[in-house]
Order: sequence, then C-alpha cells, then structure tokens
Amino acid sequence: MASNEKLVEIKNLKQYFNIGKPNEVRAVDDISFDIFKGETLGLVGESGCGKSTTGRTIIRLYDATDGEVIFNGVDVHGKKKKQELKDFNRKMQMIFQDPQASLNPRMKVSDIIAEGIDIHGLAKTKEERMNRVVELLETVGLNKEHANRYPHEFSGGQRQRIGIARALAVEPEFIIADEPISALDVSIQAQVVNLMKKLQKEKGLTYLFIAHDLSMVKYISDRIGVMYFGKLVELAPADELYNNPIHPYTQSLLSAIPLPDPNYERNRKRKTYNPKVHNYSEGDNVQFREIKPGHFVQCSEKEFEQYKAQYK
Amino acid sequence: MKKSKYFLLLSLMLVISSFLAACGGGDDAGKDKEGADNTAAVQELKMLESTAIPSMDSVMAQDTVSFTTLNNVNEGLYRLDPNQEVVEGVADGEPTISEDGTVYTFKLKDAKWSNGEPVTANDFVYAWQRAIDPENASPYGPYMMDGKIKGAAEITAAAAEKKEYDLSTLGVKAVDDKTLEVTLERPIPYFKSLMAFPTFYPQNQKFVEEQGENFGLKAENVLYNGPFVLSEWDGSTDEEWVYAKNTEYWDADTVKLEKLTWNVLKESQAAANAFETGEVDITGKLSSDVVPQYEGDERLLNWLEPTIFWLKMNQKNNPALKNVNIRKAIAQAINKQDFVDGVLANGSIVANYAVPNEFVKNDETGEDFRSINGNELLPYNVDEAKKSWEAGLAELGTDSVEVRYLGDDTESAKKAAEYVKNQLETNLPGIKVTVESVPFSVRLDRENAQDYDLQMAGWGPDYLDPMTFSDLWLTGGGNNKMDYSNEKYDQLVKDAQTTLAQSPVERYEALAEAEKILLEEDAAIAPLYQRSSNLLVSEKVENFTYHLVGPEYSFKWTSVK
Amino acid sequence: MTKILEVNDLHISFHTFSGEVQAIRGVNFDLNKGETLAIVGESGSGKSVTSKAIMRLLPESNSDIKSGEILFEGKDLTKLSDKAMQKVRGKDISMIFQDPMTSLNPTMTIGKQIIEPIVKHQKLSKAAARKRAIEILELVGIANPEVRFNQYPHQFSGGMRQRVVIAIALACNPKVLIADEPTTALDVTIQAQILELMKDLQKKIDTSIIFITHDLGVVANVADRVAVMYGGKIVEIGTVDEVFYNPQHPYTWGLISSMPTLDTEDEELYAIPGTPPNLLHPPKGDAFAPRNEYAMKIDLEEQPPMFKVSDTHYAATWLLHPDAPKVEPPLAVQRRQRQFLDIKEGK
Amino acid sequence: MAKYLTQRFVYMVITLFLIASLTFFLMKIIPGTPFSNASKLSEAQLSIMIDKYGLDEPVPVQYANYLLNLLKGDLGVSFQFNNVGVTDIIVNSLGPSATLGALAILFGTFFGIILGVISALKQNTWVDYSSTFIAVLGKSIPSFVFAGLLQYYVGVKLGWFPVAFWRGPEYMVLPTIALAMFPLATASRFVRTEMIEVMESDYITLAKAKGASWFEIAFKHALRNALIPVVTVLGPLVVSLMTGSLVIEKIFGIPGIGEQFVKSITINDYPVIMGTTLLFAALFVVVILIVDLLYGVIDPRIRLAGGKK
Amino acid sequence: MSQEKIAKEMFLPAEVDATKSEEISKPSLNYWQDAWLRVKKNKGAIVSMVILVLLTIMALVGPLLTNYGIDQQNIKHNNLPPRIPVLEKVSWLPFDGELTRKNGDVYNAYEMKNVDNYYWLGTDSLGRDIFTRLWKGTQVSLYIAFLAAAIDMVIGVLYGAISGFVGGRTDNFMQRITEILVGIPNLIVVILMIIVMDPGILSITIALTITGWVGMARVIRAQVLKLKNQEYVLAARTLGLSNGKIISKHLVPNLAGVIIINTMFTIPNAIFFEAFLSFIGLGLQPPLASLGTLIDDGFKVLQLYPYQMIIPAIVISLIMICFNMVADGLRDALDPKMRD
Repeated sequence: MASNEKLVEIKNLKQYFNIGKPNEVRAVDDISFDIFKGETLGLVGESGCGKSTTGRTIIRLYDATDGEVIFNGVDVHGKKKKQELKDFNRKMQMIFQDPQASLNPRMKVSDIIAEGIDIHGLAKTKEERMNRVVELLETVGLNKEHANRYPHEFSGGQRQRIGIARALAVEPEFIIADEPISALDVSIQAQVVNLMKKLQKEKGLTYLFIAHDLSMVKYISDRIGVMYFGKLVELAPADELYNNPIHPYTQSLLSAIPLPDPNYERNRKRKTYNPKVHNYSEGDNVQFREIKPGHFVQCSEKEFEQYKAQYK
Repeated sequence: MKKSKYFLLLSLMLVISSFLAACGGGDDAGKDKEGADNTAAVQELKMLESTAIPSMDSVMAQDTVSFTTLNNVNEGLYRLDPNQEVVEGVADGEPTISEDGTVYTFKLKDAKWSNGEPVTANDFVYAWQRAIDPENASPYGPYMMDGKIKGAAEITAAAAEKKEYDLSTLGVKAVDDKTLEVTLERPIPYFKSLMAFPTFYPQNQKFVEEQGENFGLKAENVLYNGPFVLSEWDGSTDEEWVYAKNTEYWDADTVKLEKLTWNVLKESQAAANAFETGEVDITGKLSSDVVPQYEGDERLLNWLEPTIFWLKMNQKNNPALKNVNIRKAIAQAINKQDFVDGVLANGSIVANYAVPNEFVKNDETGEDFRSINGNELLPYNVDEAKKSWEAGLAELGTDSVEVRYLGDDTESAKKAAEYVKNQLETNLPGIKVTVESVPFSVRLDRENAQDYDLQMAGWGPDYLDPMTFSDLWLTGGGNNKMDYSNEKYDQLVKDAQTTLAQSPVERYEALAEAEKILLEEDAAIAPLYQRSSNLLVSEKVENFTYHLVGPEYSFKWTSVK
Repeated sequence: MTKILEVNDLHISFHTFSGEVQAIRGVNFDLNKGETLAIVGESGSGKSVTSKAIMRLLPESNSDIKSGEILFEGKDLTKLSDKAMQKVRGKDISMIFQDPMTSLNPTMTIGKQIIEPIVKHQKLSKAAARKRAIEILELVGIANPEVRFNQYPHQFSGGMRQRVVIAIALACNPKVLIADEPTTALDVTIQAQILELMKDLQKKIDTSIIFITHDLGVVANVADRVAVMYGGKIVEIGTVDEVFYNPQHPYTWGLISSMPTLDTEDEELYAIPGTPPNLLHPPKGDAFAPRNEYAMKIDLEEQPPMFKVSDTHYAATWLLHPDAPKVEPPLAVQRRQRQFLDIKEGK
Repeated sequence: MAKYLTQRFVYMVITLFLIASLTFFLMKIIPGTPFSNASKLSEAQLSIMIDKYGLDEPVPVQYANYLLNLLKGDLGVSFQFNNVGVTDIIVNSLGPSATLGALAILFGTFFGIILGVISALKQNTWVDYSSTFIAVLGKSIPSFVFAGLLQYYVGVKLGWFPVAFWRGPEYMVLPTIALAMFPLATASRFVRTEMIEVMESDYITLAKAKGASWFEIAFKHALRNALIPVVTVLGPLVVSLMTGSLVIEKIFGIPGIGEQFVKSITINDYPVIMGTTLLFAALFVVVILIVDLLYGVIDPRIRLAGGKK
Repeated sequence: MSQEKIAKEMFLPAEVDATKSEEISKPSLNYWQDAWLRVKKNKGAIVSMVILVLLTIMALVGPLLTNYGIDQQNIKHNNLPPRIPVLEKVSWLPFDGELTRKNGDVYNAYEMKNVDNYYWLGTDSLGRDIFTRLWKGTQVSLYIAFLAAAIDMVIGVLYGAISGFVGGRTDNFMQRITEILVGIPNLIVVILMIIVMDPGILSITIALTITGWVGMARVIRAQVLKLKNQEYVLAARTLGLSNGKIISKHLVPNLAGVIIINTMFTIPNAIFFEAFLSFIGLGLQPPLASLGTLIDDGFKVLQLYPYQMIIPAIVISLIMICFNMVADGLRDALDPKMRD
C-alpha cells in the first residue's frame, strides 16, 4: 500500500487558458501536492473547478503555464527529447471519463489495446502482441473473443474496462483516472472500481482518481484533495477529511452528498458555502498550510491559527 | 440588446424596401399594354431586337441596332426604299456630279429638326467632321471615309502619328445653307448609296454642343429629323423603347405607323413564343434552330442576306496551307448543300463565290453581279478534292496534315465547326482538325495576330457595291489577315477602284475576274454559304421593309392592315 | 390515501433498425396523492420510457403502447385524443427533464416559456400571466425575477435553468409532477438545492411526484416509496425504508451493496457481474437471472410474479416463493436488514 | 457591436480590393479586344481608339488609375455603349435583377420552409416523399430547362402568364418560379433535416409536456431553431440566384444585370465586366454580413456573443 | 396461482455464468460493414446506387454498343426521333420514330426521310446518333465531376486538416483566407478563369475547383477540431503517439465518412455547374459532348424535336437525383448520431 516515497510532486502548477485575452481562464491556479507511491489520491470538486485540467496538465496533454511536475525525480514539463517523453508516456497513463468517446470507433479492440504496445515496441512478434492483448482483456474481465470487435458493440462498462486495458498495456506506474465511473451505471461502477483496486494491489499502481462522486472517492482513495475554482483548498487522508473537514467549502460539499440511507438523509443538514466568509484582505497571505500532520488547508495566517485551535 | 435587434430589423427593412423600389421601377415599363388585341385600325406595332440601342450618336454608332434606330428617327441625304433603291432623304433631287466624278453637290430640302430648326448643309459638315475627328475616336467615321472623302485618310494618319491635323481639310463644305459640296478622293460609283448610311447623317451643331457629354444618352438628348422620334428611351441599358410618328417630318404623309414598341429578347425560341402569344408582332432575326418550326408558315419572312460565311485559310503559319492543292482540297471537300439543307435549314444557300448573290445589280444592265461568274466557282466535289489532296500531300512530302480550326463559340458556329471537321476528316484522309471555339472578341484578336490555320468567318457589307467584298483580299489589306497575295488580283481590284470607276460594265467584269482568281486559281478562301434572314411577321403588318446593308429595317412605309 | 395515477400492465415496444425492442414489459404501479414515488434503475431499464408514456411523449413514429392502461383520476390516458391529452399535459401532469441545458428553448425568453402554459391552461390575460410567472420565478428562488423574465436561457447557469424548468412545470399547479433525473446533470451542491426546492414546493402545492433517478442517495433523500426497475419491469416496490433496509430482490441487493457508504472500508464492493439484458431479445425467464448468483432453474424458465412482502412491499423474485431455499444476501444488505429491524423496533 | 461591424467592414474592403485586383489582372490576361468592329478598323484608327481609352499605358499605371478611379467611385465608361458610365449601366440593370432575385428568394425560402416543415412533421409519409421528390427535382433540373418548359407550357400552351419581358407583376410570375426552384429545394431539404433534429430536442419535449399543440410546437418553438442553420445556406442561395438569374434573364428577356454581365464578357467590355464583378462581390459580402446579422436576430446566444465583441 | 404447479427441482440453484452475459451475440461488424447494413435498409439509396453503377457502365460501354461513332455525321439522317426495333410496335412508347408537327400532325420521320436504320434514341441536327453521344456525354460529365470532386477533396481535406490540427495562429490565418475566398462569388471566378484559360475539359474542371474546395475545408476543419479533442486522440497522445500517426490512424479514418458525404454532394454540383456553363456558352470544345452541351443543343429545338433535350435532361436529372439520394443515404448511415 501507500508508502512515503513520493512518486509525483506537483509544485506551483498553473494552467491558464486564453492568456491575456478578456476571457482568460485560470483553470489551475498555483497548486502543489505530492502523490506517494502506491497510494490513490482522490481529487474532488464541482465541474469547472479544474480537477480534470490538473490531471491533463500532469500528463502533459496541456503544456503547463507555470510550475513543475516532478515524476520520479524528473521534471515532466519543459523541453524534452522524444525518447524521454516516450519513456514518460510509458510510466504515466490515463483513463478517461467517456467510455464512448475514449475509444476510436474505427479500430478493433485488439488494435486499441495494442496501440501502446506498438508505440513502445513491447511485442516482438504478432503472436506475442496478440497474447498480450488477450492477457490484458482477461485482466479486465473480458475474453479473447472480444478482441476482434469494435467499440460500439460494447456496453459502457465493458468499454471502460477496454480503456483500462489500453492504459495497462504499457505497464505504467502511475494512472490518472479522470472521472472513470461517472458515466457508468451504478451496478457497473462497482465492477470498474473493484477492478481498479484489484489492479492496484497486484501491480502496485499509483492512482490519481478524479471524481465528483464523493462516496466512491472516499471508498477508493487514501488521501483526498478538494478543489475549488482552480485552487486546492484542502488535502487530507480520506477518513480525516470526512470526519474533520476544515475548509468551509469542504464542509459544504460533504454536507451536500446524499447517501443511500433514508435515515441518514432525514437528518442530514446541508451547509452552504460563501467565499466571502473568509473576508480575506489584500495583505493576507493565503496559503496551503498543514493544520495537522497530513491535513492541509488553504487559509490565511489568521484562519490558520483559528483552525489549529479548533481541531486540536 | 433590444436596440441592436431593432437596428437589424431596420436595416433589413431598408434592403427589402430598396428591392421594392426597384420593383416599382420595373412597373413603369408596363404602361402600354393596350393595343395587343385592338382593331387593325390602330397603327401600332411591337417588335423585338437582340440588344438594346448602344448609341444614338450617328457619329459614334457602330452596330446594326443603332443604325436601324438612326435610320428611322433620323435621315441623311438619301435613304433606301423597300426595293433597296436609293431614294431622296434630306437631299432635294439628284446631286450634281463633276466631270471626273469626284465632286458632288447636293441641294437640300426644307427639312426640320424636331426642335423646329431647319436642317442645313452645315449640319452635314459638322457631323462629318465630328466623325473623322480623332478626338472622338469614332469607329465608323474613318472606316467609311478614309480613301473615299478627300482628306479623311490624312487626318487619321496624322492623328495616329500624333501630329497636327486640320478638320477643315476634309472634303466637305457648305456652300450655303441649302447646298452641300463633297469632294471625293477618287470617283466612287456607289457614292449616292453611301449617303444613306447613318455615319453620313447631319447633326445640329448647336444642339450637340449644348448637350455636351449627354448627347445621345437618352430620348431627350437626341434631335430627330426622320419619319419617327424616340418617344421613350431611357438610354443604352433600356431594353424597351418606342418610336412615335414625327409630325415635323417633311414626308409625314407617307408615314402611317403611329407607334412602334421595341423590346430586347435574345433567345429565338422565347421570341417565337412571344410572337405566338401575340405579345409581339414582329420578331427579330431568328436563329436557325427555330426556323424549321415555321416551315411553310406564311408568317415566316425569309430573305437572302448579302453575308457570306467562308473558311479563311491562313498561309502564314501552316506550310500545308501555303500549298494551293491543299487549299483546293479543303475548299472542295465540304458538302455545303447538306449543310444548308440539313443543319441550317433556314433558307441559307450554298456559296461557291466570294461576292454574294442578290446583292448588287449593274447600274447599266440591271443584271445581278453573280450572273457573270455564276455559282460554280470551287464547288463541292469529293473526287476533285481527293485528287488535289493527293497532289498537295505529294508536293509537301507528307501523308498527314494537322490544322487548327478557329471559330466562334456560338451554338451555330460550333455546329458548323463540328460539321466542317467531320467533313474534312471524312473526305481527306490524313487531315486532323482541331477545333478551337472562342468568344467573338477573342476570334478577332487572333485574326489580327493571324493566330489560326482555318477560320470560320463571315462578312457583311456596309454599302451596296461588290468592292466591299473584293477589297478584302488585297495584298496587305486590312482584312486580309491570312497572307494572301496575288498581283493579278490586286491589279484587277485597283483598276476597278480607279481607272474603271466610271465604267460599270468593265468594272464588274474586272471584279468578277478577280473573284475567279481568288477562288478557282488560288483557292484562297473556301466559301460555304450565304446566310438567310428569317423573322416572324404578323399577318396584319404591311410593307415591312428590310435592308441588305447598314440599317436593317425601315418603317417609313410600314402600316397595320 | 387516494390513488391519483395507476399504471396497469403496461407494455411498450420500439421499432428500430434491428427489430422490436420490448422496452416496457408489463409495468404496474400506482401513485398516491401528495407522495413521492421514486423509480430507480440503470439506463435502459425502462424508467424514462414509463414516464414519457404517462405523458404520451414517446415518438409516434416508432413506439407502440402494446397493451395496458394509464389511469389518471380514473380516465385512461392512453385512449385520450391528442387534443384532450394536450389539456392534461402541463396542467394536470407536468414534467422536468434531466438536462437543464437543453430543455429550454434557446431562442425564447424565459418569461415567454413560463407564460406559455399559464396562458394556455389557466386562460389568464397576458398581464396576469406575467405576474403569475414572476411569482413563480420568485418561488423557485430566482433573484430579480422582473429582469430575469426577459432574458434568454443562455444567460442562466445550469442550476438556475433547472429552477426555471421547475417553474414551468409548476406554473399550473399540476397534480402530478414527473421528474426525469432532474439532478443528474448538476453538481452535488446544486443538486442539494434543487432537491430541497422540490420538496419544499411539493409541500406548498400538494403535488404528487414521480421521481426518476439512478442515484440511490437522491432516492433516499426524496422518496416516500421506491420502485426498482430492471429489464423493462418493476422488480421491487415498497416504501423507502422497506426497499433500502429490507430489500428482497437480488438486483436490489446488488444495487444497494454496490454503493459504498461512508463506512464501507477496505472490503471489496459487491459488483453485479455482466451487463444488462438486451431487450431486443429479452430472456425467457427472469431478465436478471443471467447475472444473478442466486438464480434457480425456474428463473431461467419463467418470469416471477410479484410476491407480497408486506402491504406496501412487493418483489418479483422466485426467492420469495414458499418453495424457494433461503439464501444469504450480501453482507451490506444483511447489515441494512439489521438496521431495518432496529427501525421497526424503534417505532 | 460597433467593433465587430468595423472589423467586418475591413474584411469586406480587403475582399473587394482583392477581387478588384484579381479581375483587373485577369482582364489583362484575357485575349481579345474590346472593339467589336476591330476587323474593320485600320491600324491608324485602332491606335487612335486605344489611345483614347488609355489602353496603351503600362499595366501598372492602368492598375493605379483603375484603383484611383475606384476610390472616387468611378467605374469607368463602357466600350459597347457610347459614353455610358458603368455605374449607370449597373444602376439601370440592377433593378429587375434585384427584384427578381428578391422575389425568388422570398418565394423560394417561404415555400421551401413550409415544404420542409410539413415533410419533417409528416416524416416518412407520402407527404414527405412527395415533397422530397419535388425538392430533389428542383435541385436536379437545370434552371434553364425548367424555365424553357415553363415558358412553353405555362406561357404559350396554357397562356396563363406572359412569356417574356418585364413590364409588371404578371410578367414576374414565370421567371420567379423558374428561379425559385433551386432555393426552394435547398431550403426545404435543410429545414426538413433541421426540423427533424430540433423536434427530437429536449425543449420540444418540454413544450409538448407543457401541453402545446403541434402547431404551436412546430411554428413557435421548433421553426425558429431549425432556421438557424438554414440561415447559413441563405448566402450560397443568393449566389445561386445570381448564377441562375443570368440564364433566366436571357430566356425571359429581362433587362437585368446578369444578362448584361454575360454580354460584356462575350464582347470584352472590360469596364463593365470589372464593374459587375465588383458589384456581385460587394452584394455577396453584404449578403454574407446580413446573413450573419440575421443569425443574431434569430439566435439570441449569438447576439450576445456578437454584442460582446 | 400457477406457482403451485411448479416442480420442486425448479428451485435448485441454476448454473449461471455471469460472464456469459458479456458475450456479444451479434456478428462482429466494423464501421463500414455496419454502415453498409444501414444503407441497405434505405431502398432509395440502394436503387440510386444501382442506377448510378448502371449509368457509369453505360457511360463507358454505351458509345461502343452502336455502330455509330461519336462524331459520325449523316446529315441526311438528321433530326430523327428515337426508334427501337420491337418497341416501335408498342404504340404508347415513344420509340416508333414518329414526330408531331406544330399544327398537331403526326408523321413518321424515318419514312419521310427514307431511312431504314434504327437510331435508338434518335439523331441530332448533324445526324449523329444520340444514343452514342448521350453516353459519351455522360462519360465526360462524370469525368469532369469526379475530377472536380477529387481535386476539391484533396485540397479541401489538406487545407482543413492542417488548419484544424495545427490550430492557433496558423488556423486563424488560414481561416481569414477562406473567409475572403468565400467572399468572392465563385461564378465570377469560374467564368473569368474559363475565359482566361484555353477552353476545354481541364480548364472547366480547374475553374470548378478553384473555389469549390472551401466548403470541404470548412467541414474538415470543424471535424478535426472536434476529433482532436476526442478522448481517444488524447489517449493516443498519452501513449506517446506522434502527430503524424495520430492523423493517419485516428483522424483520417474518422473523417472518411464526412469526406465521402461531402464528395457525394460535390459531384452533382459539378455536373450541374458544367451544364450551366454550357448554357451560357462557356462549355466544351466541339465535337466533344457533355450532358450540359447536349441539353443546351436540345433546348434550342425543344418544340420541334423534344427528345433531343428530354433524353439528356432525364439522364442528368437521374444522375443528380441518384447522387443526392445516395449522399443522403450515406449521411444517415455514416452519421454516428443515428446509431441506436
């Protein structure tokens, strides 16, 4: 399970779009966190908060506006040689949200899965390649009959598993899962989540699990980060976050989740969040601060003292 | 938000209302709908033309529509009558001609302009000087005058070299208000008929100068001295114009027709349709596609035009065409009879000659020019053609000849091209014809550059004399453009122009001899057919008058039954 | 309790490229006045089709109500003329759709869209309708309703739009409101607001709600009764406590235990294996049988009838047949059943 | 809005400048002479005429003069008509063409929209099939064939309408129908496709759920939304009308600009060709601008975006 | 209740293999096979396709079926109406060699001209066999159309793909160019180009394509913009696929449908435009024929010899209708929105 070895360090990452134009968007605005080897870090927040952008910037689908992503001690961004990039691509992979859109409709499942194998030359013969594909299919609970089919013949859950197989094909160390289950039916979500957990155990994978479904995130994650408008407002171990949410936004978010428990629901009280509550002024040094060991909150110095007192 | 919405609506409204305004403009034209089925007594007719009137300035006019209109609303010294005879116009009686035939003196009638001013000799001098004045760059002035009226060619040449020139050197002067004296370069037997041509019409100096830039632009910017006036004409883009009887005309009693409405309709089939529905009483000239529909129909009026179509064979580029046998072979290999009967089928006739049939008669004998040489010069004869072909090929030392065929891109010209190509390739083994159909202006351009081998071209006369055809083929002549040169030919034509000018019989014989040389000896051109004109004329129209040269129609004598 | 809506033995098919899809295969339920009935199920289970069938909004060209009746206040909606049905829609029964981004006409002002049903059904004058519309906008929590009235949908955020859709649906105080996944496209915090709003309004205008969703958390929050659909049929129906704490159908077990609660720890989630049935060729027996680890031979042969568990609780599984062996439900369900007993005792 | 319009205007000017230049140089490449009687003119006379029209100047000088005159709004003088300004020719012949074009686009789009709506609402019934048939026919039969048939059968045989000329409303009927067939067909196909798509959208379902009648749904809710994409083809449609009107004007003897254009091409009347080209281009860019603005009228979302700019 | 009759053994646990429900019963179909199945359901498109194939075959072999050459003239046999052996006996078919005069008289043109030959579709004013020329004309028209469509396709796809894929400033610049190009009425450019170039098939084709590709470029650009942000393209990029490979493996195959549909609509437009050019006199060089020139020729004698226009008009309309129907059918079949 989770170790103390840092696999990924994100330092002051910024991702702005339309820089300098009136419609400039600060999708990711100066966030820093670490991901430890073998852990699952959950990233939650409402749509548009920048959690997906964070994921995509880490894997270099976007060129970061500023900041560093250090993977295994090497900065991923900045100028890179082709081979370096290729190696990096092998070690870091992504699972996408939309099982419909994430598979090329014109390609056979075997070719989709083997794409990474081909790019990185992981199979020497055709036979080896096919064996590898079948192996991967079986890993995700499908079988070799499925290899010659096209994506549209599959259900959503099956497609998502194909997507996972594709990511696994290059034997990555780190997988960014960008809302991998939010487009799936409830009964299918569990299949995918179980599969991911199983794979993590077997292969020692590290996950960045991006989602807006908080109960599932809590279940799968070791630690959870909460994002709000491009900023990371709180980061803590999963239980700690749920039991002692500190940032008012986190509190509001947690209080809004309905759970499949009528009794709980009858008694749930929703908290609202208004950013004005902070009442930050110009000179306030709003920073990500560690309130308790492993529990970080975005706050000003004043708040920091206050929170610390409150959650002793 | 709201404001911009209304702004948009407003701009849309503007666009639409401008359309509607234009629509209203269109309505104006619909004033005269009565008359279509009125009784025959009403002296009104409707006729079609293929284009609008480009110019109502007789000096600047250069096309048949302009000439026709000028002919009906204005008048020169003489005009042509329904029998194509020259009859009096503004001139009072016959001119006095000097011994050597170079000085003509005309007496003028008491004719009036439509503004009431008299037509004077000075009006002629003014108009003719305007026509030759290089400032105006009149297209027809120098063409009609150079080499004919004394001093004309010198003025043009001086201007081209950017030298000084003096308009008063032109051989025309007003002896008094009613006497006009014209001095010619040399005797011209057909000079009187030339005076019916609109370029030689008078113009009222005061009026022209008053109007300045606007002269001839609209109905009100023109003065009339002819049988009609233009009562409605909105300028060169107006596709509907109306003649009304000119009560000031000296011979107004002869004129029956009160009103003639013209419309532009280019498509022949549409014209026939409009004729069928009674929207027009006379169509314009119909294309040959429509004519067969009216085979045997009394309303179809058909006459032979003095326009010949021939293949010009350019001797400049293609060595094969320098060979007379090859030229003969080409000229004789085309079955013209089949072409005029089958393809044209509009009354056009086979032409085995270079001067048209039913064109000019000898003033003395009254015989048609064609009666001298007949219609058998260089006729269709496959056997002869093949013989000449073999001989020609042998002389050239080859067994195949490639020629480029240049023609217009009109439908009928294309059809002729296809036919000629097929005939030549069928009858002359080893010939390959490449057809190049180009727009008219391009064809002229390439003719000038002599950039062709065979060229389908037609020639229509501007005055009633065989010379308008014969002088085409003089060595270095302006219209030769195919490097044809024969001293004998040149000499015969020169003689006809000079020494024989006053002896009609010998003159015609010389020209006929020249024609024989051109065709039988040299096969310089391959004549194909003489064109026929066809138009539909309602039964109620009486004395519809057409002409063979210059203006196409006269309505002075026309009436409604 | 009065029944306001009754659906009896509804069968609906779609005609597609590939053949006849039996989307609804005999659905029975009723709706009481003032209650909220939640219909849960995964996509393709037929929950949306059922709701659209009630409104008669299925595309005429390729859908076919094969049999069954939909009784609203005693009259069969399936037999109404188009005209008569138009009078029911919007006035007696109205509907909220899943995606607030697409369910408003982009080229019409918000105001016009709200006024439309008011003018149509309540025969109010334009001015009166406008007043009413502004009232409703205020009611659904839209600030500045006077200004908002003249704005277009694209000037509203997702949550605001859904409020507008609710305003349109409630404009004529309908007796039944069908909410088809009204919060699925919204973020959790907005979802919470909308759910509160709906519950609040339901109290105010005393309407009955059919709430269609696949989110069990939402169901637990809003429903009085719950119907679970699978493969075009209702497989279990009961009060919210009965279905959540004492589920009887193996599919319901699967659904409930496949969702982690906040105290689900490291144990593996219960996952229903396989994929949902293809209703182009529905299985002969119980549609769930191929994925059911408790399946019995009869499941493959014959469709189970509704077995009564309590007066309010029915489930369509052969496991409830007296001859069926007793089986152990998944752990999570067992935990819930213990909770159920506590609740009962607590009562 | 103002900024947007300015930007559009700059583009329009650039486009027109490019077209003007392109036409100018093309005219210089085109073989042939503008003097229709060139074969009769002596060389001395020809040189006088060339001098008069400034055709002997070096091409760059001619180009500069041309642009300079263009700036002054002077399009030059026609070769075919004596002393007649191109502007006058255009002004005089634009009326009938514009009227005919406007009528055809109104008639065509109006009936096209109706046809499209009906066939979308009655999808896959005989109504749909027959309107599809009409549309395909309208798109497939060349306008000149259609015009010829109309003229002969409706004009001559039936005698319902005048067969030619441009004198009043009854004269506009046949050419309008002939010209409107293509826009009608195009519009109806587009409206049909869009309507079918719009009719499946959520807000139409919501409108149904509100109890709106099919008529209200079709015309109050769906049509406007279906028209948004249709507006994009309006620009090309206007062009097709310009294309079509050349032929229609020729067949029906309408004194329009299309006929003028073709004629000036065949006789190399450079100033008229260039003037007309510029006019067509100007009309075209203006039409495109109008279409874009119409877009805003129909679709409030775009209006906002345009306003922001 | 029936449950009483149920045998006890029915309640024994059944052997259920849940993975079985993951099996896919349908035969495996790739995109094209699937599209083909859809097209097959569209009777209009299939019939149109068959007609188009037949027309294409006829365009190739038709001119060889008769004894007459394309340019073989026999003026004595000109303007003969259609006459076909056997069918001429069927009185209601127009293949009996009879013509109607303007006054309503019916006469047999073959008897009148003493012709024994059979001209299946009659002859034109130069006595050429229309059947032969019709198919030659179809051949030429199709050739022009296909060539124009092919050039459009190549330029349009390249331009659109580069513009969309590279994006940024390049895209902006290229878009400005197309905007200006769109601002030029293509009719004018086409006419001017035809005047400037030597007339002939090639110049007509080039003139047709000179602005025609813009439409294709716009569609392709829009598609590329959409596709390049599709998750499967992103996935390929995270796997380290090069841009070139992304284009060839992921973009091009997914653009194929759009390209085909667009091309299918370009072809009839090109045929139409060629016919239009013929009509205003900017068509091919004689004696070459296209459907446009044939119609134009026939139009002139419509009232006298209606068959001379009607026959090519039917063929051109048929081609147009069929291409439109096939294009419509393909659009429905290839459009992923239509998937059920």
